[in-house]
Amino acid sequence: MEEELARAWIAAVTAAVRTEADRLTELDTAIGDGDHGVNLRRGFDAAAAAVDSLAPGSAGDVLGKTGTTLLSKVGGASGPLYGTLFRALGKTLRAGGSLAEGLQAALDGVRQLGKAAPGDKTMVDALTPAVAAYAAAAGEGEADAARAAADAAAQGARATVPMQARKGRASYLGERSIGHQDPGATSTALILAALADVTARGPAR
Amino acid sequence: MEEELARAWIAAVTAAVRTEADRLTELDTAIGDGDHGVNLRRGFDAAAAAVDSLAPGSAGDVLGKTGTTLLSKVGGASGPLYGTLFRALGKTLRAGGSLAEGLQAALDGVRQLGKAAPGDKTMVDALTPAVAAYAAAAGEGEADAARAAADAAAQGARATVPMQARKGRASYLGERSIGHQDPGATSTALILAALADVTARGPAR
Amino acid sequence: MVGIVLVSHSERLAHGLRDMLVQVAGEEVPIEAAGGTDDGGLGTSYDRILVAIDRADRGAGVLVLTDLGSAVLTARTVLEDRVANDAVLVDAPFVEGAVAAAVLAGTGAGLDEVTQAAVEARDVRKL
Amino acid sequence: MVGIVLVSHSERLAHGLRDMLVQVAGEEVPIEAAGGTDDGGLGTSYDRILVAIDRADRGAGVLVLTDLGSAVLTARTVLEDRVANDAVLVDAPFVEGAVAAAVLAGTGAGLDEVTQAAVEARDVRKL
Ligand SMILES: Nc1ncnc2c1ncn2[C@@H]1O[C@H](COP(=O)(O)OP(=O)(O)O)[C@@H](O)[C@H]1O
Ligand SMILES: Nc1ncnc2c1ncn2[C@@H]1O[C@H](COP(=O)(O)OP(=O)(O)O)[C@@H](O)[C@H]1O
Ligand SMILES: [Mg+2]
Ligand SMILES: [Mg+2]
Ligand SMILES: [Mg+2]
Ligand SMILES: [Mg+2]
Repeated sequence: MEEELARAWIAAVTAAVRTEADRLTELDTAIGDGDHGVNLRRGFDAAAAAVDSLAPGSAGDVLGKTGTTLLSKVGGASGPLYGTLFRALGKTLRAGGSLAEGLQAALDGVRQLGKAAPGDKTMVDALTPAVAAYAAAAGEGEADAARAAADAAAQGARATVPMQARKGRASYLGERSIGHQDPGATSTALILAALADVTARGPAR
Repeated sequence: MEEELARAWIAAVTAAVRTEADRLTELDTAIGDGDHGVNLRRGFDAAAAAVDSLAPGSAGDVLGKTGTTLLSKVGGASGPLYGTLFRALGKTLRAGGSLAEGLQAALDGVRQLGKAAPGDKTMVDALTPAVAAYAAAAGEGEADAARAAADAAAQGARATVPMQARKGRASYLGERSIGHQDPGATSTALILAALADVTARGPAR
Repeated sequence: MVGIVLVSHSERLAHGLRDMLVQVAGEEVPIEAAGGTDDGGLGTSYDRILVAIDRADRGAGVLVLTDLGSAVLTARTVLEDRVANDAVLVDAPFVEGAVAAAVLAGTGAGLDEVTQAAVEARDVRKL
Repeated sequence: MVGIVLVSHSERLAHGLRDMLVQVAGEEVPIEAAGGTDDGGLGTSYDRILVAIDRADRGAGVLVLTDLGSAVLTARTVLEDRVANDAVLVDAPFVEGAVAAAVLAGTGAGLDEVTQAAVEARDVRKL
C-alpha cells in the first residue's frame, strides 16, 4: 500500500465517521452506552490530525500512527480494538507484508485482545468475512479486493442483527440484545467501505 | 431503670469515649480502617446533645433517642449495631421490661443485624458474656449486676486478642487479624463500665 | 421502573458509579447515590440511604446495592425501619452488579429480574 | 510494597475508591486512580493507565483492577506495550477486590498473595 493511499484512507474514514456518528451512537444507545459515534469521532479526528502532521514516511507509519492515536483517544472498548487493528496493519506493512497479510494480522490482533469469536455480535463479525473476502479477491487487484472486503463487512454487520451479544457491554442485555445491529460491526463496515472508495479512486494527491 | 440513671449513663459513655477515642482508633488502625474512635466520638457527642435537649420522659425514651442518634451519626458498622443495641434497650424498658431483659434484647438485636456469633472477634464477644453476667447477678441488685456485666465485658474484649476475625472489616485480614484486640469489643466494655460506674454512684442530679 | 440505590462509604464513588449507570441505562431509570456520612466523610449515612430509597421508589420496587459488608448494616436497618417494604438489599458485586441491574432496569424489567441480573454479575468473567 | 491501580470508566469512581483504600491500607501502599478519558469524560485512557502503573510501581509489582470488561481491553494493551512486566491484570470484583487487595498489600504481602485476595473477594458474602 502506498503512503498516499493510507493517508487518503484515514481521511476518508474520518469523514465517514463524522457523517455517520449519530447513527453509530444510536445503535450503541440501543444495546450499549450510546457513545460509539462520539468515541470514534474523537478518535479519528485526533488520528487525522496526527497523520496530517506526520512527516512523510510509509503507509505503515501512517497506519501505525492512526492506531496509536485511536488507542489513546477513543475512550471506549473500540479504542484499543481499532488501535490494535491499525497498529497490526502498520506493523505488517512496515515489515514488507501485503495488505492481505496486514488485514489478517489486524483480525488476529483484534481477536486476541478482545477474545470475541464470530457470532458474538461484535466488530469481529464484520472484520472476519472482510478479511477472508479480501484474501480471496486479492488476485484481482487491490480495488476489487477492497470492494469485496467492504461488501463482506457490510453484510457481516447486517448479520449481527439476529445475534445475541456475548462480548462487550451489549452482552449485559442477554437475549434483549437480539434485533439490533452491532455498532462496532457497523463502524468496521464504514472503515472498509472507505478503503474501497479510496482504492477505487487511487491515492489523492 | 430510672430516667436520670439513663441520662447519667449516656453522659458517662460520652465522656469515656472522648477519653478513649485515640485508643479505639489505634485498635481499629491495626485491624480495620482506623475510625472507630472518631466514629463513636461523633456519635456519642450527638447522642449526648440529643438527650440533653430531650423533654423529660423515661429511661426508655433516653436510650431510644441515643440509639436513633447513633444510627444516623456514627457512620461506621458500629453505628447501626450500637443504634440497634440502644433502641432495643429503650424499647424493652418502655414496654415495662427489666434492664436484664433489655440487655438480652439488645444482644439479640445486634446478633440479628450483624450475624456475628461469639468467637467472630466482634463486639458480640464482649456483649454476650456481659449480658449473661448481668442476668446471673440480677438478684444481687442493679449495682452488683452492672459491675459483673462490666467485668465480663472487659474480659470478653481481652479474649478477642487471639481470635481470627470472621465479621466486619478485620475479617479481610484473615489470620493476620490474630493478636489484636477488637475495637468494637473494647468500646462495648467501655459502655458497660460506664453503666457500672453510674449505677454504683446512683443517678446524678 | 425499578429504582437503584448505590450505598457506598465514599460519596465520590457513589456519584461516579451513578454517572456510569445513567449512561448505560438512560435517564428514565431512577438511580440514586447514597455515599458517605452525613457530612460527606467516609462511611455510611442512615439518612442519606433513606432519602435515596424514597427518591428511587417509583412504585416498581428498589434494588439497594452496597460497596462493603459494613454498609449492609446501615442499609438493613433503614429497610427494617421503612414502612414501604418494596426495597430489597442484594448480595452482589457493587459496580458490576449495579451496571447489570441498571441495564436490565432500563429495559423495563421487574424487580426480580433486575435483582437476578445483579447477582449473576458475580459470575461474569472480565478477562 | 505492591502497588494497586484502579481503572474505571469514571474519574470520580476511581478517586472515591482510592480514598476508601487509603483509609484501610494506610498511606504507604501505592494506590493510583486511573479513571475516565484523557479529558475526564466517561471511558478509559491508555495514558492515564500507563502513568498510574508507572507511579504505583515501587519494585514489588502492581495489581491492576478494572471496573468493567471494556476497561480490560485498554489495560491489557497498556500492559502488553509496557516494557517492565511486573504489572498484572486481575479478574476480580472492582470495589471488593480492591479493598481486599489493599488490606493485604498494607501488611507487606507479595503480589501473588495480594492478587489472590482480590480474586477471593468474589466469594465473600456481604449479607
Ligand atoms: N471483546 C470485544 N471484542 C471485539 N469487539 C468488541 C469487544 N467488546 C466490544 N466490542 C466492540 O466495540 C463496540 C462498542 O464500542 P464503544 O461503544 O466505542 O465502546 P464501549 O462499549 O466501551 O462504550 C461494540 O459494538 C463491539 O463491536
Ligand atoms: N457484623 C458485625 N457484627 C458485630 N459487630 C461487628 C460487625 N461488623 C463490625 N462489627 C464491630 O464493629 C467494629 C468496627 O466499628 P467501626 O470502626 O465504627 O466501623 P467500620 O468497620 O465500618 O469502620 C468492629 O471492631 C466490630 O466489633
Ligand atoms: Mg459504547
Ligand atoms: Mg463507553
Ligand atoms: Mg472502623
Ligand atoms: Mg469505617
